[in-house]
Amino acid sequence: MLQVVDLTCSRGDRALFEKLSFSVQPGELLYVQGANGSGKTTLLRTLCGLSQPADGEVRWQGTPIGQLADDYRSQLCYIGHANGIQGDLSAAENLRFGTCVGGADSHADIAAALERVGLTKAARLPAKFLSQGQKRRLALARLLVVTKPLWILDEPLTALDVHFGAIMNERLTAHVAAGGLVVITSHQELAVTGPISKIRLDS
Amino acid sequence: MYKYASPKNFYALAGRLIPWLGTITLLLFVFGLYLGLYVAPPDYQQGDSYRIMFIHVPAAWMSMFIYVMMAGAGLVGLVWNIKLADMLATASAPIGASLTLMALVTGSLWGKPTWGTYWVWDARLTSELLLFFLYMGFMALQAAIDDPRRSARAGAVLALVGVVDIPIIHFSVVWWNTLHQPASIGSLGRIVSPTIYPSMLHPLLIMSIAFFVFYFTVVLIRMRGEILARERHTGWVTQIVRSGMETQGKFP
Amino acid sequence: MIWHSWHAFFAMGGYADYVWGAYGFATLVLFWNVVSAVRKRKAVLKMLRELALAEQAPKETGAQRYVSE
Amino acid sequence: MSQNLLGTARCIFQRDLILAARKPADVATPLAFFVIVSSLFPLGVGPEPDVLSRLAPGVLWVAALLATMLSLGRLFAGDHADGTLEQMTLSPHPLTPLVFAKVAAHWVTSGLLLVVLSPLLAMQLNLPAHAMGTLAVTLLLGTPVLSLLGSVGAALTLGVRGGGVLLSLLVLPLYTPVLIFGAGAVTASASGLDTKAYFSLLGAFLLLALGFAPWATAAALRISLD
Repeated sequence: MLQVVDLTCSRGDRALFEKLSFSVQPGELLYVQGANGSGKTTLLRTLCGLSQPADGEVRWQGTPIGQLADDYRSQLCYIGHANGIQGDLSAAENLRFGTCVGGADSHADIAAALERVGLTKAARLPAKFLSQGQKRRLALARLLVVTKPLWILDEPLTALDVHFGAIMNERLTAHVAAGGLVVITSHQELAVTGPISKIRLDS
Repeated sequence: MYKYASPKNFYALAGRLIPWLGTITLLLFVFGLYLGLYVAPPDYQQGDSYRIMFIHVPAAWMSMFIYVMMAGAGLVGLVWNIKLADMLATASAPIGASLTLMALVTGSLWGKPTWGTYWVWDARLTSELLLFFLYMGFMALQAAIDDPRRSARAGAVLALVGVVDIPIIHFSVVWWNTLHQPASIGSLGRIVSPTIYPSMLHPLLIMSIAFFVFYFTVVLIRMRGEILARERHTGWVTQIVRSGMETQGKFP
Repeated sequence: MIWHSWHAFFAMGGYADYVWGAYGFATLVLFWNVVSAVRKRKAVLKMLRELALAEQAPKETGAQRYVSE
Repeated sequence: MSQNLLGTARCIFQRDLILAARKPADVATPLAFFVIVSSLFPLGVGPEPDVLSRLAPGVLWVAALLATMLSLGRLFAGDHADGTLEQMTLSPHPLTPLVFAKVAAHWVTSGLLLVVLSPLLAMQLNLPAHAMGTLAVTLLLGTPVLSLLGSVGAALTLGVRGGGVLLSLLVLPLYTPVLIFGAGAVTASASGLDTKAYFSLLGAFLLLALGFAPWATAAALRISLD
């Protein structure tokens, strides 16, 4: 269970949100909403442990994530605004590197994952020749090879077309149904069935 | 003790301490200068030029002490996330840098009559010069980062790396210096040997204490500024600002 | 008593330029430290006061009020 | 079975080498700088062989210092911009050894190549033949220290305005011990003196940097990503 207690985050000297508390149970999706600049990305980065909160703490299974360190990160897959894709490596190389750093099985089925996101033909192409949508799909392909309970996704549907948007929604539904946890922001409408809780940051 | 760890209480406490520390500094300086310039006899070799020692040596000592303080405060800020420690590190840097510069300039002015030239790549001056560069780097890094917390933490890491490197730099420079300079050349360090006369030692000690208290006085003034800047969203700072007048501290 | 006259004192045994130069520079540095530290805090206070003023004032009249202060 | 730490570190090391191979210009530029700076000195101080051979150790070492510093920019900047660094920070493995893998790859594509190039430039500057071996060994021991210390500076200045100039201000003072003993060993060797003490000291610096720098760099990276 992911639990947030009295979390306060600020950027520079502007408080983004104060005393935020919520929890996400296994099998639950938390949809974080709010206007641009309301602190959605900062919240997600704080949940990952990338950013330090000004006050309050994030707990995983009851323990502050700062204490868990590596043990927490091994449960977590984060996909942020940046895709983590290096233009001079091929799509397959990028995915292999991503899974390797993410701590996935070294024999993970890269080819199958690339097929699921429709990049089989582009597998050997240097990633700089991929379109925005293709790059996003390549980043999301990590979710298929790295099996982790907690997904933290910042605008995963950006630049995806209808077809792959639907696939992504299906994948989210399946993950939640299997007892996974998802924290997500999205400008697009989510079509996930299952328990969704929502939180708005601008108020 | 813990009561004063909050910025608000520290601000008030510092405001009360500063006049006292300032007075003590002034008295120590007057007494030290009286002993050093008036009472102490001339050196049998260097004549009266050795009197530069009474400011050069304390400045050099303080320049190193302040860097260590900075690194220590940085470590405390980094590990326990204590804002006051961050502010102490940030406030110390300009003082340390200026005292390093003082040590360099006074050392150079002492070098002219002693060695016949303003600049010698003497071990002490060279490592002081490198220390000056380290201070510059610290201040430039902190100035280049806008977010106060990131700025403090980055500075702390740099100061820690620097503090590990300072003894190595110093030792390297000493070694390098003994290789390149014949040993006969007079080192500034010679004068601060165990055989120093009490009439010369006393002013040196008094001046050193004066510099020490001076540092604490100025660092408190600077920290008060830092506290106001970083705590500006808290109620008590808003109150100070609203009242338009300083009520917390009497020192300007 | 080691100095026979004020003149001898200021002459510093012929090293006047170096000794007084060093002490002069040291005084300058110490002075700068105090002045810049005090000024820094005053500048922060001034900035905060202006900030508070800008936030207090209604948006339309904010500029006018700033000027008249 | 998930990927172990060693496997992940190797992954990062190999990736950086592959990237360097695909963008040879990035690797070549600091090397070209090394060559050009060394070649400028004869033009500046005159072509007298005696003067040049006296200056050679210092010139070569200062040029190596500056060339390494130039190459530090690419150490983290690309990964920072494209988000790879975030992923590395969120890896289930501790960041310090992963950072070490990156620095090792950086050294292979900068310092090691300087070592290879150095005899050529030493000849150009009329360094005695028997000192060339010493030059190569000191560079072999010293350039890893430059990469390690440099990585701290590179991590601290990530995404900071004026990062390049700032980096040199942070890193160059820290480099001085390596410069003193690196160039000192070559000078000693050229005049037929024993160099054992220099080598032990450079070795000690290397061990110290190996123990301390990756940790500081990892801390600095976390701060820069905050």
